[in-house]
Amino acid sequence: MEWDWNFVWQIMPTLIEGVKITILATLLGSVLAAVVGLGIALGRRSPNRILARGIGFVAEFIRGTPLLVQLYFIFYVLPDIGILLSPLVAGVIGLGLHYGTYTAEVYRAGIDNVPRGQWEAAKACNLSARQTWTRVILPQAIPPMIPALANYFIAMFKETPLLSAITVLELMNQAKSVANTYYRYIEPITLVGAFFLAISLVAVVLLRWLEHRYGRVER
Amino acid sequence: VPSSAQDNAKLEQLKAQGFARVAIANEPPYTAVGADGKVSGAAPDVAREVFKRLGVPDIVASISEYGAMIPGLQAGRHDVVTAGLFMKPERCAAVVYSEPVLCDAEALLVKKGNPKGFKSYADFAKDGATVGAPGGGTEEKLALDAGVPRAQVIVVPDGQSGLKMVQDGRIDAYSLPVLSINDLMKKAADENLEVIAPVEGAPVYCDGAAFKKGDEALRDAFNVELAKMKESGEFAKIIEPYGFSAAAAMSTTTAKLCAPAQ
Amino acid sequence: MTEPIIKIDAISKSFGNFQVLDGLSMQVMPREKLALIGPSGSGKTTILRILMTLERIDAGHIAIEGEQLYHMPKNGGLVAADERHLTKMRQKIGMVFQLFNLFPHMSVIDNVTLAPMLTKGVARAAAEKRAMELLDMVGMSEKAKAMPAQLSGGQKQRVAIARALALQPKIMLFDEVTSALDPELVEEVLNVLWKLCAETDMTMLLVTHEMGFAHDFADRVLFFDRGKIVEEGKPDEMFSNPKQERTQTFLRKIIAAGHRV
Amino acid sequence: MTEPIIKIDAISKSFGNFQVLDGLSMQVMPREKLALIGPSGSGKTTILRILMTLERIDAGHIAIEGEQLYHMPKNGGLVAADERHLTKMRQKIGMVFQLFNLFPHMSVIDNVTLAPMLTKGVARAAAEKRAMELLDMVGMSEKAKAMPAQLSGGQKQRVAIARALALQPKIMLFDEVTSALDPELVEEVLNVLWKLCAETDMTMLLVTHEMGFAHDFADRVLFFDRGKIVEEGKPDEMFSNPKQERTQTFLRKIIAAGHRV
Amino acid sequence: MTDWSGYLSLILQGAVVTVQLTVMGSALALVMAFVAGLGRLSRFAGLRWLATAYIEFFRGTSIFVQLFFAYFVLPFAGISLTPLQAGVLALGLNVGAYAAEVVRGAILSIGKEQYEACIALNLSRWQCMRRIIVPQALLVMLPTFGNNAIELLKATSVVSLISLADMTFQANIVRSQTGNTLFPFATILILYFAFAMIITFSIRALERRMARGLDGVRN
Ligand SMILES: Nc1ncnc2c1ncn2[C@@H]1O[C@H](COP(=O)(O)OP(=O)(O)OP(=O)(O)O)[C@@H](O)[C@H]1O
Ligand SMILES: Nc1ncnc2c1ncn2[C@@H]1O[C@H](COP(=O)(O)OP(=O)(O)OP(=O)(O)O)[C@@H](O)[C@H]1O
Ligand SMILES: [Mg+2]
Ligand SMILES: [Mg+2]
Repeated sequence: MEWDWNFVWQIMPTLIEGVKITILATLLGSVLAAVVGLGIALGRRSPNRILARGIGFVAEFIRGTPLLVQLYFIFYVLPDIGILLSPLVAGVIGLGLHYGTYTAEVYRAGIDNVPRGQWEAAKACNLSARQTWTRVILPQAIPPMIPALANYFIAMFKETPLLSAITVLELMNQAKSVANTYYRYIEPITLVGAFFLAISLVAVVLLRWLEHRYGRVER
Repeated sequence: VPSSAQDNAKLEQLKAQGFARVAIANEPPYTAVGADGKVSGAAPDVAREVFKRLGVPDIVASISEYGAMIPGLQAGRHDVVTAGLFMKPERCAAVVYSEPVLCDAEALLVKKGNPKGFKSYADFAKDGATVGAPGGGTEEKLALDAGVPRAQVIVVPDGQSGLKMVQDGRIDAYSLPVLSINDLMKKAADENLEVIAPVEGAPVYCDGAAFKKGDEALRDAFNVELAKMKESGEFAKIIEPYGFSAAAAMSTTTAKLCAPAQ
Repeated sequence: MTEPIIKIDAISKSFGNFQVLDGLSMQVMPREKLALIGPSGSGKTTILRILMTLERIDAGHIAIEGEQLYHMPKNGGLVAADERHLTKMRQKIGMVFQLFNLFPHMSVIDNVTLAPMLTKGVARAAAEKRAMELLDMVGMSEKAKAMPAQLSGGQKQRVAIARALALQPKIMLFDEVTSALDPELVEEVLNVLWKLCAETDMTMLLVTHEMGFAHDFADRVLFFDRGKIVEEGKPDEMFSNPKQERTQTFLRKIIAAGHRV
Repeated sequence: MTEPIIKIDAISKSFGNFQVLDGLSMQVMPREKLALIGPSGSGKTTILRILMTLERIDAGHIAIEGEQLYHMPKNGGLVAADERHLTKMRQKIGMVFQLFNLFPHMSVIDNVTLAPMLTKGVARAAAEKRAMELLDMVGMSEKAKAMPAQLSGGQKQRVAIARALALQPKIMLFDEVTSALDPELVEEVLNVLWKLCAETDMTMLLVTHEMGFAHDFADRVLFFDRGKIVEEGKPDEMFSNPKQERTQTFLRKIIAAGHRV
Repeated sequence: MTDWSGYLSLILQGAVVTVQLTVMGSALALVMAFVAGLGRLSRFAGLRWLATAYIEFFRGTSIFVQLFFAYFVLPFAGISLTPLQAGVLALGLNVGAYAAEVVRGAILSIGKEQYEACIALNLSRWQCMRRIIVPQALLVMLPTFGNNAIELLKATSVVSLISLADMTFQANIVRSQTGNTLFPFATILILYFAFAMIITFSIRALERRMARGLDGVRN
């Protein structure tokens, strides 16, 4: 089978539709993962032992099982208990929860890296727990973790093809659909690869910049 | 004209390796996988028997998406597709088919009472109704050809998912061949669902064993044995328990089914 | 007779198996300037950290202005203090750390205004005005916009003092506030402490290795060893004529190392 | 007349813009015990590291036993040495580091036998026999099976010496081999060096701040400052009667700091 | 009625495939990690370039693209792999690219003084790498390798998309055959988690063993 440029131009608009969905899912998933990760990181530090342990176990479980299976679960099993999510929403929740367990580790490391003296100074300033978190600890903890977070968002981007299993029409699904229609796999799959590589390379350049910008803290 | 077995290199190769690699779909009753992992179902059973007669003792089935079957055949991943891959002119151009094996009409799975009154695929083109179908399958093409926008034809990975999506109200209807839908319904035993069959305007389709272009000799040998089985009634004995009609398959020919639509 | 502002009553504190304080009692009078001296590991920092509620005590009682620090009355009895009680009690106490612990992501002025704005609801304008006065007092008003990373150690420590003062605590705790500084910078900070001593009527507890400073500054000196008060007295007596042998050897070593007493 | 075993000829070395050595020349005779002393940053370590080929030189020549170290003859001329040439030359030289640099994942005996087995193809049994002799000499044979992490600094340094000796180099370089040790442990290592000095005819170059040791141990002392030899001579003359003012101030400071000369 | 134990054994057959994929994929990944990780540190620009290209390509494109490529496109280049081979190849090369960076980082984390000791003992570059640097770096790599292995375990679920009868695939079959969604998916979630735990604990045990005698060396 030969490479066919005409075919490439023919399917390009369809694939671009897929790229849009892929990027949308990544962006929404990233936001959710950032929030969920923070929730898990804080929850695991809760003085309530049972809560902390419970959240810890759930996070470990989610991190130790495949996203694909989780997506099936969210999409096909949750409706049985009355939770019906659209494919994109289910996909974003799956990505967000799964990657939230990764970003939680990043947050944890970032928080642990804030020196103990900062907690003590906050206490000596009589700040409340909430004020200590929002004004003292997180503002110091978050900038150094931005590169690591970005890293996970790039990884998430590359896992969006999983969403095709729950009928989200992202890039990979569009490509498969094109392949199904014309019985040609070479061009669509190669193009998907090229799209991913191109976006990843741009993302890596961006990441280097983030590392440069936020990677270090002055004390 | 059936060629003699002597110059059928592909068949010799299959005999030598002792099995043929067949692609099947995960779609009862065309295919079924028992709790013991044994592959059965109408299409593989026919293929198994034909190959046995050709001197190839067994088949090794691999489950595949419809869309991946023809590329897989072309890439040499399978020797033959026996999956309810219905004959259509484009497909006939891409592969070589045996004489018809399993025939079926199309059906729709909808909510009880068919609230939106679907009768044909064209009905989905109106007011944004959605229809689910297997990716790369016949139903997807029929819907698209009937003018349903791409965004309203939802590619669903397998029948069970399609059933679930109708139950959950994610799609308005799910389309598969009649027998497949009936099988799904039987397993689901869901009072709130209903089958619309046949879909108006959709032709009755037959599948055949699909071979890679260039394997015409093998196909011809396959046809010879298939014809003998049809004649002896053995064919009917294999497929009718699954609900298929042997008469339907014997009443038409590949040449007719592959002819470009009028 | 005035009541003591701090009343420590038979407190004990262990870290794991290691008992740092074992039934220590002491009192501090309002406006008193107290120097805590003693060998490394004797528990001086621990006492200050306990007063700042950075460590809990295992046994005993502490009262600040007659009010229990780690306990609160409930149903007629005393129960362990909750976070709200501690927050209330902490208003009376400020602490300056050996390693400054400035908030590195905030400018100097923000470091000083943060706590008054958040904990006392002071308006920004008022907080900044007061912060500038304090920064002026410690000689740092010119650096109000600077970030901590741009300051020398001595400058950081002066800002840390201003930050602690901004909450107007009745009791200030200083833990070796000069020992992380290069020798040239020590003076800057000591000058500020002098000023503070002379100008305010805060109660001050100061852990230090600067014997000269302790001598001139303190109303009373406590000499600690292994979590116990070995000797206490007026600085003049203590430094010129220590009674306990342990105090004598300690002071002799300090002098041998070239420190002025 | 014997030829010098090391002949350093007008070598220069910069790190970035900073010129550490600028046209330094010196010679060392076979069996000579040479002490290199001088203030911090004067380039003593750099000279040893250049001899060990851990740093490259920018200009000049070094000959070991008459053979060029950083150059090799090719087509009648001299070209920069390649890795093979360096490997051959390195056989003549061993070095003991200030921070020991033992291999932490290997036992003491494996540290000592590794290089002979790998670089000289010595059989394991023979290598271990020799290693035990060397460990015995440095008083470490009992710890042959221990891991480096289980040893004290002085013990580590003695193993490091045994490890360097195992290759039987003609020239041994010691870079402040006692300065990372606690005062109590220094003696252990100096004792080994004494023994080595007395018992072998290796050429030894030793950078040290232990003036007493340098005095008693060295045949000749070189005093460096800013990458230049300021003064050289027999230890007795040098320490009792330094000629250069720079040497005098250096020695005076060392004595003031309480070191024996 | 439905033969659950039969279907469970079907899923267990899939689990065998999953384990095979994980073990063989990890083996390939390990080899690639060292080849590419050491390649990036090579003195030869060509090798460095090659290793970098490999790493960036496989980290830059999605595992799905690689899988589909290995399965559907490579045959046109005359390389026809069984699904298992394609799965092992794609997973191993993909995770190997990530692990290569771990190898590189770990090797760079070994202090300069160890290299200098090598030179002083006249060990060749290769001897130094093999006997001194890599054994020490291994301990640094191990925890991250454990994470990589879990990533690989989870990624095996995507091979079900190329029709390899792994655990997820079998779960989907069981679902089609029985019409029950919860049973197969819950079963495999638990199995995946159990496998992940096994990896975690084995790596920890290995780490403890390797760290023996090195106490105080690591910080
Ligand atoms: N968090 C802790 N965990 C365990 N031990 C501790 C802890 N904090 C302090 N200690 C121990 O308690 C003892 C008293 O410590 P503390 O810091 O109060 O001494 P100090 O008098 O301030 O000494 P220094 O002059 O060295 O600062 C020391 O032996 C110390 O090792
Ligand atoms: N890798 C390097 N990069 C930059 N400068 C260096 C490097 N190594 C050494 N120097 C500089 O070269 C000068 C000489 O260093 P060297 O280590 O030889 O001094 P030294 O005489 O051994 O001093 P010390 O007694 O402190 O060990 C010093 O100023 C040092 O800062
Ligand atoms: Mg202290
Ligand atoms: Mg040096």
